[in-house]
Amino acid sequence: MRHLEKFTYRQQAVNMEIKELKHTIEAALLAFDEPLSAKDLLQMFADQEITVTDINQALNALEADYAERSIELKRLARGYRLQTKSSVQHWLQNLQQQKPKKLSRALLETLALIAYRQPITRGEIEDIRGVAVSSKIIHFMMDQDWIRVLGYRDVPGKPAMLGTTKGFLDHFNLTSLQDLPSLAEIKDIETLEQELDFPDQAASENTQQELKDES
Amino acid sequence: MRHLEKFTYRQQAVNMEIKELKHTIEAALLAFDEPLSAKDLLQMFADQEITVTDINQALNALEADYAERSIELKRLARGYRLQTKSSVQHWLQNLQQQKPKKLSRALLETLALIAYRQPITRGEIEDIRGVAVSSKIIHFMMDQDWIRVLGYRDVPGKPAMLGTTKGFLDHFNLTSLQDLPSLAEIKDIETLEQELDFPDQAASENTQQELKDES
Amino acid sequence: MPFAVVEGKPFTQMPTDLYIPPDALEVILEAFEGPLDLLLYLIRRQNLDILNIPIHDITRQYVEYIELMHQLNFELAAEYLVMAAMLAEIKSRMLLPKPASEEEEESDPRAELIRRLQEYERFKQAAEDIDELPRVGRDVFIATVYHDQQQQSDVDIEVDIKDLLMAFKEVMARADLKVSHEIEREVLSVRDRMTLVLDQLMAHKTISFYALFTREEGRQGALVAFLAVLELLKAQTLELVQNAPFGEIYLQAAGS
Repeated sequence: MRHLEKFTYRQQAVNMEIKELKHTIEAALLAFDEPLSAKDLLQMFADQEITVTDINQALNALEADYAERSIELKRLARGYRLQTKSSVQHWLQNLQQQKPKKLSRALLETLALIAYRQPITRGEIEDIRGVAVSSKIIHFMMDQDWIRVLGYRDVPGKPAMLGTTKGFLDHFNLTSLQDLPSLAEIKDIETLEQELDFPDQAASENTQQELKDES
Repeated sequence: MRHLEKFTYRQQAVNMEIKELKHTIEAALLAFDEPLSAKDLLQMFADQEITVTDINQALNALEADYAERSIELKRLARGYRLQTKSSVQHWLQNLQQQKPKKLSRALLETLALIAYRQPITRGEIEDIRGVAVSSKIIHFMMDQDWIRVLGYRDVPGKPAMLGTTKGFLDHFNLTSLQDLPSLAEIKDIETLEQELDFPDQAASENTQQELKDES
Repeated sequence: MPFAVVEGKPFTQMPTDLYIPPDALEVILEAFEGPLDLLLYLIRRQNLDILNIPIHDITRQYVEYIELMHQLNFELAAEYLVMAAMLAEIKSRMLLPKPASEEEEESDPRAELIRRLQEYERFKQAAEDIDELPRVGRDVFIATVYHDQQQQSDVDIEVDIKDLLMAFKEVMARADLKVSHEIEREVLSVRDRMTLVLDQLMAHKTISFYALFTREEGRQGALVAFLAVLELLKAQTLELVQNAPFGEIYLQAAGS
């Protein structure tokens, strides 16, 4: 990054070389999940004398770079996006199958609260958990068809009330919500856990493994 | 992708060229959020005659490719990850919708204690910091998957023993806990006590003088 | 190095004038992570050797600070007062004459304080070091490309009911609600019913109150349905409307 370091962002009238521009644009496309428009890219270099022509030139160069690689530059209505080529789909699928997605603790707790306390608003979940609930988690669970909006509470902000779906019951092999164990029953699992009493990390992981195997 | 298309995954005994391997590994690393281990990568090519040596060779080649670009291959606790170089952070932050939250000193000190002193209980953290640790901080760090409960100490109240996770290492760009900056030396109190000795009479008189001045 | 910035003005010294605006004090208090931090600041500010603290001066400064806080009715964490007491005790022990010919030499009364200050200081430093580490989202970003999920065969999600239960157990334990929050089957069935009622409302906008009750469910079912409606009313999620006295009662979504 010799060229990049040569100037500070305060300096005007310094043109980045197309190569630097290309690498920086590539990094931006890789860093953000959403497609970036030419306008976004221009804004990134607001303090440089970079024109749309420069951006396009850099994008074309990038596209050429990717010709023999396994990712490609896609021009979408919303902007530019890098994506995997379909030719590697087979390999990625192999990997997908052996790496089942693990749900985060935040997601599990949120889902558990929705299951047991529905209808419940996001604010209520946050109150109980003591931390903000990310929209990403809510969207993921909606995409999985585990939760849905049951209605809106008539208080300022009209927060949505969330509840579980039939898809949730199916996923967890439940006939109805009443099949969910009561808190008292859950506490039994807790006692069981305490009896095992894990002295160190390795043992702790072991126990979790056992719990999984058991089910 | 000529070479890749030449064979199907059913064919055995076909070796991918290192270049193809490199591009496929790159696509895999970019397609998944989580770091991929050498084992993951090997399994991805389970139906090919690919060895760990090949994988390493491909990874080294990738690393070399990135030398002048704005991304880098990082080896972390859980495996390999591609990330942007910090040298382009200046440009990327122009596009960052939400500025990253600054971590509070209370959180950082608590995290430091957990990282360096694990397994550690909340009470022990409070003893060293001299103030109560807020639950919010603990919950936030659990939510971020930076810390976890390693087990419970077998004393009254069964306090949870906290430790860091692999997620912590990933987030802070560390390969292992040994990469943490080293702790400052603590001066030996035993020797210190000998050196100090009791304040001699003169000093003591001094103090009494000061006391008089004060009143 | 300023230890606080108040209204744009950096403070490099503890204010010495009598009147300090209360919000300035708040800034000062917030600048410290507890009594050890404050003490460390007082020591470092004067370039004093941590191993040889002039306990008299430090105690005086510390107590002055605490009193100032107190005068302004600033709610001070108890830890600050505990430290003040500890300092006073060390000071008084140091004033006592050295025991003449005791068999065992008493250790420096400051030793424990020095040990704690040193211990705290190294983690304070470690915290700053951790803050310097390149962090995802702040200094570096994970490089990802779009990967078509549609083409993937069914994504396996590793979660079973036990994970969910443990998560619920933990979150409830954490909520620290003193009130017993046993989830009884009955309660859950009310919640189940609440969901059902909301479902019907989504589909039909208004539903007859009486339509909620069916003969097959019996008394138990009626009670559950009734409790569900009460809960929903309480949560301000639905309204009861009646078009004429003694007329039929309808349920509708709140605010509709």
